[in-house]
Amino acid sequence: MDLIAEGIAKALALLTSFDPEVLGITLLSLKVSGTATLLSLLVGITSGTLLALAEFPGKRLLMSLVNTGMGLPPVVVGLFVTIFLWRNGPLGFLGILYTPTAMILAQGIIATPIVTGITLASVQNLPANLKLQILALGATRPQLVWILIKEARLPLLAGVMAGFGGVISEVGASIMVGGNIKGYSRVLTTATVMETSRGNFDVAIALSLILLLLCFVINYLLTRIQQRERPR
Amino acid sequence: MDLIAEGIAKALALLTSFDPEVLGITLLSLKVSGTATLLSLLVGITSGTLLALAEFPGKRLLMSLVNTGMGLPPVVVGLFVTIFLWRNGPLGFLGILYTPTAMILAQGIIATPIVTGITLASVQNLPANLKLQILALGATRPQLVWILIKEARLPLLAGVMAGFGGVISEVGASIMVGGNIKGYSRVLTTATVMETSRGNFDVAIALSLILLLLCFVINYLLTRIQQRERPR
Amino acid sequence: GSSAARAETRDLILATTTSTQDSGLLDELIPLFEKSSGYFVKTIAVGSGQAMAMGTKGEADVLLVHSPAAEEKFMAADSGVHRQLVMHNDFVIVGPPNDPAGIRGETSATAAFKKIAGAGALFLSRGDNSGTHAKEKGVWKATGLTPDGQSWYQQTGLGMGQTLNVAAEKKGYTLADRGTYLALQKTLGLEILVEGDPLLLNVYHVIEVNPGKWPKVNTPGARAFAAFMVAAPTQEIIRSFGVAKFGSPLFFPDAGKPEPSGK
Amino acid sequence: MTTAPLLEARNLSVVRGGAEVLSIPDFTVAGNEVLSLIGPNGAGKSTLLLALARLLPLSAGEIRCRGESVMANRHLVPYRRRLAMVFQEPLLFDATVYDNVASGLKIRGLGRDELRRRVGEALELLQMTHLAERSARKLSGGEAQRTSLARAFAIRPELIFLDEPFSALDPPTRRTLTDDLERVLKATGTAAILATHDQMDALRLSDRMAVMHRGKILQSGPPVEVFNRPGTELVASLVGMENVLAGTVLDSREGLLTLALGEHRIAVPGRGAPGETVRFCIRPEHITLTSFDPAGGTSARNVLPATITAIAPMGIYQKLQIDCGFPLIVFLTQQSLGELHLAPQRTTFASFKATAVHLLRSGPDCHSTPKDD
Amino acid sequence: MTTAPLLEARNLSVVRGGAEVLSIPDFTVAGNEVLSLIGPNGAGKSTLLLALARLLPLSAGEIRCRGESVMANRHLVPYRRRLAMVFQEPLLFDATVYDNVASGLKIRGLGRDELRRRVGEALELLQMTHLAERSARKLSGGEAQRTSLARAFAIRPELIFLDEPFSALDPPTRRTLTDDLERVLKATGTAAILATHDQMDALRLSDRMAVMHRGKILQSGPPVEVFNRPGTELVASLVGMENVLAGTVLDSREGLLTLALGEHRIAVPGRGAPGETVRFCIRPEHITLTSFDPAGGTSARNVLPATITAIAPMGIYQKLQIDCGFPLIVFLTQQSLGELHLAPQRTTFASFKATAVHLLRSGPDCHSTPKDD
Ligand SMILES: Nc1ncnc2c1ncn2[C@@H]1O[C@H](COP(=O)(O)OP(=O)(O)OP(=O)(O)O)[C@@H](O)[C@H]1O
Ligand SMILES: Nc1ncnc2c1ncn2[C@@H]1O[C@H](COP(=O)(O)OP(=O)(O)OP(=O)(O)O)[C@@H](O)[C@H]1O
Ligand SMILES: [Mg+2]
Ligand SMILES: [Mg+2]
Repeated sequence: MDLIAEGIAKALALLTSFDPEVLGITLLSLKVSGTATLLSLLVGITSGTLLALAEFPGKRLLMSLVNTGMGLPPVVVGLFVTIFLWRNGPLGFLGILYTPTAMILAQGIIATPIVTGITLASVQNLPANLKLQILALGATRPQLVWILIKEARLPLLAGVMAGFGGVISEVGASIMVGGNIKGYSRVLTTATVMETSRGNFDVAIALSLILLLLCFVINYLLTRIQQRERPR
Repeated sequence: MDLIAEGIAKALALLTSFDPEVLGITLLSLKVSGTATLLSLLVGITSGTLLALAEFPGKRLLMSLVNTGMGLPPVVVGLFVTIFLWRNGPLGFLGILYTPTAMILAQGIIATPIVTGITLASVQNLPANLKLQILALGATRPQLVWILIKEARLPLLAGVMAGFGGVISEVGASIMVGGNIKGYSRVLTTATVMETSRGNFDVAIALSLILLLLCFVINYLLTRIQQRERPR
Repeated sequence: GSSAARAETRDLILATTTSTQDSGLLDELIPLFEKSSGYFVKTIAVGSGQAMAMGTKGEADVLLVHSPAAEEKFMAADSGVHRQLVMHNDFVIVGPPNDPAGIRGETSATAAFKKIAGAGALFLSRGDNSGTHAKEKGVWKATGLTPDGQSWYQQTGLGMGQTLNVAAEKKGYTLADRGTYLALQKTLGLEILVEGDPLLLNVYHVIEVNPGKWPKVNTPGARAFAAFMVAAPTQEIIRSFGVAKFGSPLFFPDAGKPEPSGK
Repeated sequence: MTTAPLLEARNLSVVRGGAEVLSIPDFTVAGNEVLSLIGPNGAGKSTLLLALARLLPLSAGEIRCRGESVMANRHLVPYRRRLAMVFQEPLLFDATVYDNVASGLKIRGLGRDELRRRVGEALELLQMTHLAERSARKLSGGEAQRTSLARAFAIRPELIFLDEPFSALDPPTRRTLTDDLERVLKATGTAAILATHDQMDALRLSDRMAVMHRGKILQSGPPVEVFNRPGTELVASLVGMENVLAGTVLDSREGLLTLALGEHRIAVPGRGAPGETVRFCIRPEHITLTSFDPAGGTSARNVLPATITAIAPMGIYQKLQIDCGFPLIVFLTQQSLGELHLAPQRTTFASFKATAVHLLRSGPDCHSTPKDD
Repeated sequence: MTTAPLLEARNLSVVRGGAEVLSIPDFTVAGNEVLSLIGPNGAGKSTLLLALARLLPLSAGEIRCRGESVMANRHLVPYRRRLAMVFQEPLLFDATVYDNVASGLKIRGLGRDELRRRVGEALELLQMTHLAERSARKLSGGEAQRTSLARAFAIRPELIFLDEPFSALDPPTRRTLTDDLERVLKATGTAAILATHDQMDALRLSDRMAVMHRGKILQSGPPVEVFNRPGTELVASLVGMENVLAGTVLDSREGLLTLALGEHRIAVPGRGAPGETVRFCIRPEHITLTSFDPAGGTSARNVLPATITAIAPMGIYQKLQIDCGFPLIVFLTQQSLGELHLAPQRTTFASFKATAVHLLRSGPDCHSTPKDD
């Protein structure tokens, strides 16, 4: 229990002292997960909406695949990405294994299905005729997609948060493809794991708290947007 | 690359041979994450709906907290749960550290905010007057909640899948509070991690594939339900 | 609650290092112990640092660890009792076959480290306060160099297996325990370049957590496990473990022998 | 009135989107009274219904049901279970038509058989039995509205709120439905508040009519009163022009009613029991004035001697007020006016065909009318 | 017709929820023609509109616009941009009223100023300017419907589909809006298809009328034709009873039109240019029969000698068909029938007040009417 107290104290210390290492780690977490989330939004929201609109055999199967993807185990993603990026793996020539780039890649792979799945559900949940109304207004396919996205923005933002939360908090993939290299590919979660295995529970807790704080701030901003847009 | 081939071969071997250890691990994964998800549904769906309905100062803050919770890092949860369950910790008397029960607890904590957040968004997204219509029909608060949940079942099922996917695929918490004890608290993800660090990549891949297969089957069933219920 | 207590005494929490689990040794030994003693062993495989910390907090009953310096501090703070020598294997310095720092064949670890530093060749440190990390720091100490902060000196903060992977990928040197190295050898493409220096001995001790400090500790269980580890039949198994798979043993039993003065 | 009214509201005020959209000092509905609300878009009809059903937060005011306040939270459910409400949009659940109609009863925990019976009847009443298993999302506009009506009727409430319930129905359905509604309400003694844009519906169905504008009730009273003595220009412009009359049935033969109206006899197509009071209306443009008594020589059954009280131009018409013992409004063209040399105080004969008369809801009209604004 | 019609559909068939809900072998709309669809709930009106706008998958059939097929996907957007559609529900976007009205123009990528101007005009037309910044979720039912209308009008389409667009509007708005719509359509030469339950709207606005039932078009043609010569009992029951007549303006003075109808002269309130053809209707219950010619002595401006061609009981009325050079239907009570000794072949005088006449949309009526079913 006192450990947690110590942790909080430690966290405050680290934050107030602007410990450069912690700062670097935090920023890297933000950069990696932020980029990954943005990528996943581009891919996920569009493909989710398209999937919701399209009618084709095997749609249900594809949807299950997407939903399965929502629970893509970070370790598994990490494992496969590693194997592909190995020097003598199929993508070895990229030479990006154990770099932040690789982490962005892995996290993007984790976040995309989450965003896609939630988009899919939200768009499907809009009134059936709304789609017709938009088409009746002469919308092209991209316009249709865009307007539907705007109409579903409320649950979509939840999707964004889920996606971002999912990746900034995952550790399995980051450790495997990033290597947790000090000052280079070490992010908050991997650092937490390491400090734990070092037995420095207080530091671990401190880092966790910083991570949570970070998530909270970002979510608070997103929620503000979401709720400002609330129709009622 | 050939590794992946080997992995697939291995997976088939393990599956066809009904390797008792792998079977046990798989079942435990299902049991732990299944139970955790169910618990999170009970808590998350109700609280999410109530939160969506209630109007009170600080609602937005609470919502951000929930959304933050959607990205609760498994390692962090693991760390805190461990500290609380330690023999000498506040909940030590329970003596459930390094047991599947502890894993269920930790995973429940991870899944609940996800379910809550998605419920919240889905319910808020229903037509404003629908709530009035239900009340006008003489519904009590519980009936109102229940009917709204039914109306929002489509995105809710996505929430269920996200929650389940999130916990069955997480490793950080399971390994910390479960201890990855052979034949007792070892689940698919923790086993994968261990086999990886043992360098048995083929086994690791095999386990990952089994995990994915498992998720897929479950999601396929859920998606079938979801789509059978599709209004259009 | 005596009943609760009794229920609890069947469980024994063993905090140990990943190397013992990853090598698979414990998978052999634990079942035997459980059968013979009737205890249920909860093996928590973590970094030595965490294992030791668990001991200090009384969250483990018995430790099986390999970082002598930390262990002595641990005993000094009388967090533990009955520290017994169990076995050793050794550390090896591994690196890319082309050996940019040219340390191949060196017999002295310190000399090898000096060369690596001199050549500014990439060296990967676990940096996780594990036994291996402790040993590595010891060697650096002996060289009188301080690699921290050098561009060629990178800390992974990962387990042995992971660190070996990174080293292989980045074509760097690292210090590894033989067991893990042998286990991963096939996929690594790293070679043993320096071995045999007594400084590189990797000694495992079993320590019972001090019940005087932590009443909840399962002392009889801890004692029983310690006894089991140093018992002759167990030592036999340790000797032969891994021969079948890797051609050479992974661990050398040391029960009853005097403390090695390696360091 | 002796007993407490079914519904009673005081100093009602509702603020929506920052503006006060409803402000009603005093409002009452008697048991088995049918009250209709008319008024332009945005007048506050729907808001008033929502407020009365306690579905909107009131910024001020109190509502009592049979004398008991229904303001406290614990009163809400019991109170709402005495009512049913048909919203302006169908607001159906994502389920079959049957389940939608059953929903109100399920909520009240009705037994299976009773439930099935009542749902069956409601579907019957709205001629939707064949659609029972259809998903509510796959209905035409009118079918959806009927489902929503069935859902409300199945509840058999004490008081029913109807918000433009017929707007999407085809004329025949609409006609039969208004008949049925009238019958059902009368038979079950159900009170109703009907918000509508259709004055004929309002006239036919309601005992009392309230004219709303900008969140206020401008005038309320028996339709006859509201139509013939609009309190203000505004009300007049809102209710349009109708001669609404009440008479007593003397005789009913071969689908023709003979009514006593003052000392006059009037023939109106329809049926009724001698002695009962019926209400009917005739549009000013359908009354013919002649300088002589056409008597037997015409198919216009109703010929009444009258004095012209006032003449005023109204748009392309001339609007005459004449007095035949009761006031009547007549529209003529400028030309007729000239040819007939009509002027105030002149006497003339007003005739209108029996078939030109709209018989409205029969039943007591002159019950006490609580002051509402 | 010489040029290809604006809209042309062949062998249209739509299956919804497993059942064929639309089956129309042949359907055409001419440029700047206003066609109204009437029929009971579930007849297929909305479905037809959706199908014609290519918003529903056709299970069979082809649709051509100005002779060019619009079946291929690449034709859809260009085709749809020539139309506007007002759905039965408002289907507004979760944005301000302004943005909703602007949406169609934004989609067409209109310039800022032009856009602002057009939106302004549309809001003006629907008297919603004061609500421009209101969130669309915070509108009353009628306000929402107006927004949806404004959204469509702002587009200025070649062809506009209107699905019961006035159902939620208050009578004054409704009246002005139908006037405006009539004017706008005429002025801009916009073609329109109007699904409605209000026969008066249908009569007023449309050049042609199609009666739908069970997914089929039972009859289609000029309203006069459809009303006076319903092809089948079913149609007759669906269109109700009206005398719809067309005449040529001889003279227009002081708000009174004098029309030539066969060899007769008829006075009708309204304005018009000599020579133009106008349409009007008078309900059978408002025509009076007299055994003598009341001539100058009555305010009924229109007195026509007529021969009775047929008498049939209809409900509480007697339904007479009389011939005054053109057919008329008259309702009398049994009693009047007896007193006037009316029987087939007897001659009589039919009179009706100018004010009792509903002037319908003026404009050519007898253009070629493509066979539609
Ligand atoms: N949800 C809302 N939020 C804010 N203002 C609203 C809301 N709903 C309606 N209003 C406003 O309240 C006033 C009354 O609306 P109400 O729906 O009661 O009118 P109404 O008489 O039912 O009109 P209609 O005949 O169009 O249905 C209108 O000015 C409307 O703009
Ligand atoms: N989404 C749908 N899925 C399946 N069937 C439908 C759907 N919408 C309408 N229908 C059916 O198609 C038929 C025609 O419906 P449509 O909406 O065209 O009727 P309508 O003439 O517009 O009726 P209303 O006057 O009530 O609007 C009806 O039988 C209806 O039940
Ligand atoms: Mg309303
Ligand atoms: Mg329709």
